[in-house]
Amino acid sequence: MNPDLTSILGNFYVLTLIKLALVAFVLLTALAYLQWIERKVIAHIQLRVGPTRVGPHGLLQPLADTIKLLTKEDLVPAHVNKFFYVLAPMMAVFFALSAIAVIPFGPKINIFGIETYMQLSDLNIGLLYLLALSGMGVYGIALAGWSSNNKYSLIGGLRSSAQMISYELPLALAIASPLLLAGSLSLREIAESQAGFMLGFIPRWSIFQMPAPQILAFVLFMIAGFAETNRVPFDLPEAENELVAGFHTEYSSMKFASFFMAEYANMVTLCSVATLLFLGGWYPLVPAPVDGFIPPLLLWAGGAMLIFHGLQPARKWDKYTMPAFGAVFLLAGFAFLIPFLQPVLVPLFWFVSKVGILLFLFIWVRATLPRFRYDQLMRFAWAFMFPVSVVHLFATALLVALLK
Amino acid sequence: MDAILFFLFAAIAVVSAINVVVQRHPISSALSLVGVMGSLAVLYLLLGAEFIAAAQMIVYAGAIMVLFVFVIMLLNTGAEQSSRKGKVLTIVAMPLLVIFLGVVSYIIQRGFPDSPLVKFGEFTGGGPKDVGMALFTRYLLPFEVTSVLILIAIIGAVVLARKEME
Amino acid sequence: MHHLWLIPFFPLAGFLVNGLFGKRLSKGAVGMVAIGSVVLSFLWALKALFGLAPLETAHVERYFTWIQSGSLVIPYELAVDRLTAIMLMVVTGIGSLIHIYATGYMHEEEGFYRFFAYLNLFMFFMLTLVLANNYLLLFVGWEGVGLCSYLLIGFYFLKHSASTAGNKAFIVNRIGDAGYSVAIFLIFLTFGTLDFPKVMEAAKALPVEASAGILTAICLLLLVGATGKSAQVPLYVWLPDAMEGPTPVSALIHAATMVTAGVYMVTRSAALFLHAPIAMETVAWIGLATAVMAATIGITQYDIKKVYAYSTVSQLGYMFLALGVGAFSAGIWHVVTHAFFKALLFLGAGSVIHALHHEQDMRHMGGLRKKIPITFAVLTCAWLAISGVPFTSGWYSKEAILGAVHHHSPLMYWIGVGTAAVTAFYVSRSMFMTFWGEYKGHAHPHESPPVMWLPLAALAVLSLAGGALFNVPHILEPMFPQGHGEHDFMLEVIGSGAGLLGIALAYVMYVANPGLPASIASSLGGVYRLVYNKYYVDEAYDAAVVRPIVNGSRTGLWQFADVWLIDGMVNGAGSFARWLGGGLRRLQSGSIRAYAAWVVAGAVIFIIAAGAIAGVQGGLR
Amino acid sequence: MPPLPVPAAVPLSYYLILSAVLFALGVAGFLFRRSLITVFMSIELMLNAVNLTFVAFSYQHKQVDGHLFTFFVMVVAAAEAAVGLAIILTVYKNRGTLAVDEIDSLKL
Repeated sequence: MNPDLTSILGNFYVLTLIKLALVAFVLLTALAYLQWIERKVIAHIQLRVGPTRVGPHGLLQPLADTIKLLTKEDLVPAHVNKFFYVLAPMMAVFFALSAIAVIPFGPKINIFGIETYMQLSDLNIGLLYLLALSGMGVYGIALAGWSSNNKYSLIGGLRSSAQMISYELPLALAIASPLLLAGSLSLREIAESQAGFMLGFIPRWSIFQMPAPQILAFVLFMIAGFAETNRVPFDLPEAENELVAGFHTEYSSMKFASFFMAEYANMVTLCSVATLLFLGGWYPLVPAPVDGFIPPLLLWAGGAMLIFHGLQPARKWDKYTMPAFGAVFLLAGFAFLIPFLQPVLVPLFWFVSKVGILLFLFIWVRATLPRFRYDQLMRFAWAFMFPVSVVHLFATALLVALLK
Repeated sequence: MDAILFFLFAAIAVVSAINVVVQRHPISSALSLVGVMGSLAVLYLLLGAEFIAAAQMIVYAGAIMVLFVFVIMLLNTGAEQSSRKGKVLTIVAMPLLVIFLGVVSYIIQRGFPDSPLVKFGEFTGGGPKDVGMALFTRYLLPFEVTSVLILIAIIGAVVLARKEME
Repeated sequence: MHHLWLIPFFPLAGFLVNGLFGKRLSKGAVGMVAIGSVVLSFLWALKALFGLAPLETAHVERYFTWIQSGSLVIPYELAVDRLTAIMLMVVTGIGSLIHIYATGYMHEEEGFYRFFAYLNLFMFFMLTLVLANNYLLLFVGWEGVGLCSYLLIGFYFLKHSASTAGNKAFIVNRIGDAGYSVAIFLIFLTFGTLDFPKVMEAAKALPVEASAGILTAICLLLLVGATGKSAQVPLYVWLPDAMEGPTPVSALIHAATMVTAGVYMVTRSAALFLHAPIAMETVAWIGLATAVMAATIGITQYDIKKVYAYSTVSQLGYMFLALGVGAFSAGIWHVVTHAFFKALLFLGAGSVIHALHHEQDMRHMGGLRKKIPITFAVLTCAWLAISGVPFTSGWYSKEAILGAVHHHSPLMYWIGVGTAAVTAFYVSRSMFMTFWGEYKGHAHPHESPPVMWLPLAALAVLSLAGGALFNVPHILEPMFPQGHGEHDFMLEVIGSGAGLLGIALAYVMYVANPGLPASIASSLGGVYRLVYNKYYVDEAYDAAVVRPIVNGSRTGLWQFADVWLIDGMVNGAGSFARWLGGGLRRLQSGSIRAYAAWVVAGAVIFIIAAGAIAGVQGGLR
Repeated sequence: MPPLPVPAAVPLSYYLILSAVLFALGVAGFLFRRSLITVFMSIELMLNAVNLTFVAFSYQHKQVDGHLFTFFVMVVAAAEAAVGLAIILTVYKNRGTLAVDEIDSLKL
């Protein structure tokens, strides 16, 4: 490769810009398709089929939604506080997307002679940065509720800010316990501290790691995470039957979409953090030689299944689309066998699949659990989550101090 | 680069601070104050205070100011009305503040004629580890005392804010 | 360790029990606690002394460091030597007897528990005084017994005369205590320590002071303290008034123990006094003057307790005389025998008073020989002892003193012999007026209960035989060697004769020829009135000291210093503050912003000042 | 890269002057604003200005102590905010106003 090009690409700013573009594109697309996946999954859980009209299996539905939201009339009610009304969705989406900057997706890689981390920025205080952003995220929602000048919105905003402040405590305390095991605040170092296996086959992820397995912290973190992202069963701020649509009642078109984007971005961030803190980040579930073969095998199995379904079409287009996707899957499986792509793709596969499983959990919970009452929600935060996480933190600290 | 960042965020801080003072509506002031705090956090980073920058955002901007916004929203008092007394005070106090600023700047210039140039990365002793070490060794007693202070504050806030028992 | 601390501890415990819970306890329980604590203390002292015998040198027990300040280190130390042993036996032994007696005597009184609480407290302080191994701890006991004396003199505090008598005792003692405390300062300055052994050691190394020096000063100041506590001229005036207290108190505190503290203290400081001849001479003359003066007053008094009070003063004078001539062991011997017979006299007098329902005037007594025979019998023993009838206890100690005095100065000896005769005379007079002749009162005398006369009997035996039993000079031989041990038979005959002469004279005047005293009194006229009115000493003090102080306080301190100066200043400060506040409260507008503006203005001024200074310094730089 | 028209780095005293400016603005807010809650926010602004000086001096001496003082100031500010806002709520509940010049019963 041309050494000039290498040096230009190796420049810090240029490299960061390239990574930024890549991550932004992938993330935004992923957010859009997350919406599609959610609708599909919920539909199937509820014995429906979900979107099917736009594209095969509704695959182009996110694109259609985006176009619709962008071109819809941007309605600003007369009674709102205009400045904050406009500012609020911007803040929400800004802080939500900023969070992705410190998330590492994989280990150090070497592409075309350039060594870099699969991460936009490795901060010493990555976790604190995330906590700060999650704290700032409250403003978007609170301001949206307040500036709408509507009692439903206001109550939604108040509820959301109270809820987020309350659940930030157990969230932070749940984060603190794996930190004690890792001894760092940098997300990359935390993930790297979980490399390897115990007894040869148990991964040294935080939830398994001796001396203090963090299963309880993981559960606490996920519960608090549900509340932080205002997801069911903690979606009081937007409880339709009480508050219309809560803080975004008065919003329409792209501003409305911004809140959804923020919500899904927060979900992705949260699941990534959970993966990095508790589930070993990009480290595989199984030891060395096997881990590289699992992704192609899985993909080939998926591709084979799709082709099989294509041969017995249930609908008109299935006999074309299904084998096409099957072929893509088979090819993707082969990509994992190319030597110089393998060190990039295998960790990425493990990371993405863990995040995906957690995201599925979010959707699954939304489809199955009812909503809390507001006082139950707050009591749950202060009377259960908080003490339990404090005690857990103490126990972890004690175990680490005594046994490590 | 350091200078650009400093001037940029110093400007944001000063403009936001002015906004805090001149805005009629408390919520505007509060948001401006958050702006001040955010830009100060960036300046802290420039000065090598990583942990304090994060704490500034988490504690100040993320918790204390949210509490302010929360209370403002709860009371919803609306924009404040100006009063004649306030105008008199402004006329009297404004020159005082200007003098104050002038003298302080003079003293700073005189007192630190050869103050060091601030370069990012020159001082790296402000990470969580350094702060934690100092906090739990040399400053252990103040740290414990602040925990008592916070306990007292919690009790005070609860007592003040609870509904009157009949 | 012999746990000497237990000796004062028992009475202290008794005091705490009676003082805190006495109100709820029955009288029997209170009495048991009081007597029990003192008897325990006596027994423990006995056990310790037997354990320590023969006690050639002092036994010191150090418990903890009491005061430490620079070079001043004062331990809490108790010590026993032979002198202390004698005092211990006297205090606890006689104390026990008087406690037993008091349970009978005080049985009908209000504040029974209070009385015994005070009495136990007194025992505690007295034992501390005796056991102390340094001047300061001795001072604690010294002040403590003073306090208890005050409390007990004023026991009937509803009676005006009792409370004023208490005040008088307290105030007069203050004068002596001032002298004593200055003496302590001087001792510390001179010797750098307050421990008795170290001070005595150091004093022995110093030369004998021919003219007045630091030792003389110390000794004279100690003497001032002793005159206060032991009722010597010129500070004796409180003791006769102290008879306002209950009779057991008079016996225990104002006859047997506390008043001898001065004698004990001077004896304890013997090494200092021996190096200050001027002070010694002063002690002797003060003792002699006291003895003569009090004895002559005793002749004319009619209140039976007053007679014995002056007798006590007079006998204390004797002791000081002995100390002054260097016969320390004779002085202590007299302390012991005097404790026996004077306690007996007082207790007997108490028995008489008790029998006559609180009648104290001898002119309303008489012929009680048949009515209260036991009391008469025991009082006779005391009478014989104090009069110096040969081979009674008083005779031994008195002859020892007079012998030593004769060796020192014949003039003093003859005055002393005369005083001995007068002593015999007035005691006999009181006996004859009380027990002979016709009963002149109106009450129905009755004998005291056994709980009262049994201790009297014990004391009677001691009064008669105590001198022969306890040869104090012999016991104290290691501490105070007797340089002139030979008994001059002639002197003993003269001394005994003086006592018998006094008794005979009294018999002539009050039994054989009852009209004689009145005619003698009228023929002497002015002199009689002078003596009868106690030489007008109280009146002289009143005019010379009390009145000027009272008047000075009224006009100078009260009307000028207090009303005009201090009140004026206080009121002025108040009105100034009010005036200032009246002006300043205009600033207190309640407006937070105004306050803040003031703060800002102050800060700006401060900063400008700082800037100016910085500018000036920068300019100079 | 072409040379920038501004210096590459600024002296520490600029930070101090910035802090003074922020402090003065905080004082101004305290004095000129009527709403109790804004007055309270002005106090926070002053505290922030002071924190900046702490961190700046910490940089100058290359020691972490200034950071700790800032940390403690934050803790105190948090406690103060909790109690202060509770007081403000109570005041508003009892008086129906947050104007500082109407809350002046603490006089004479």
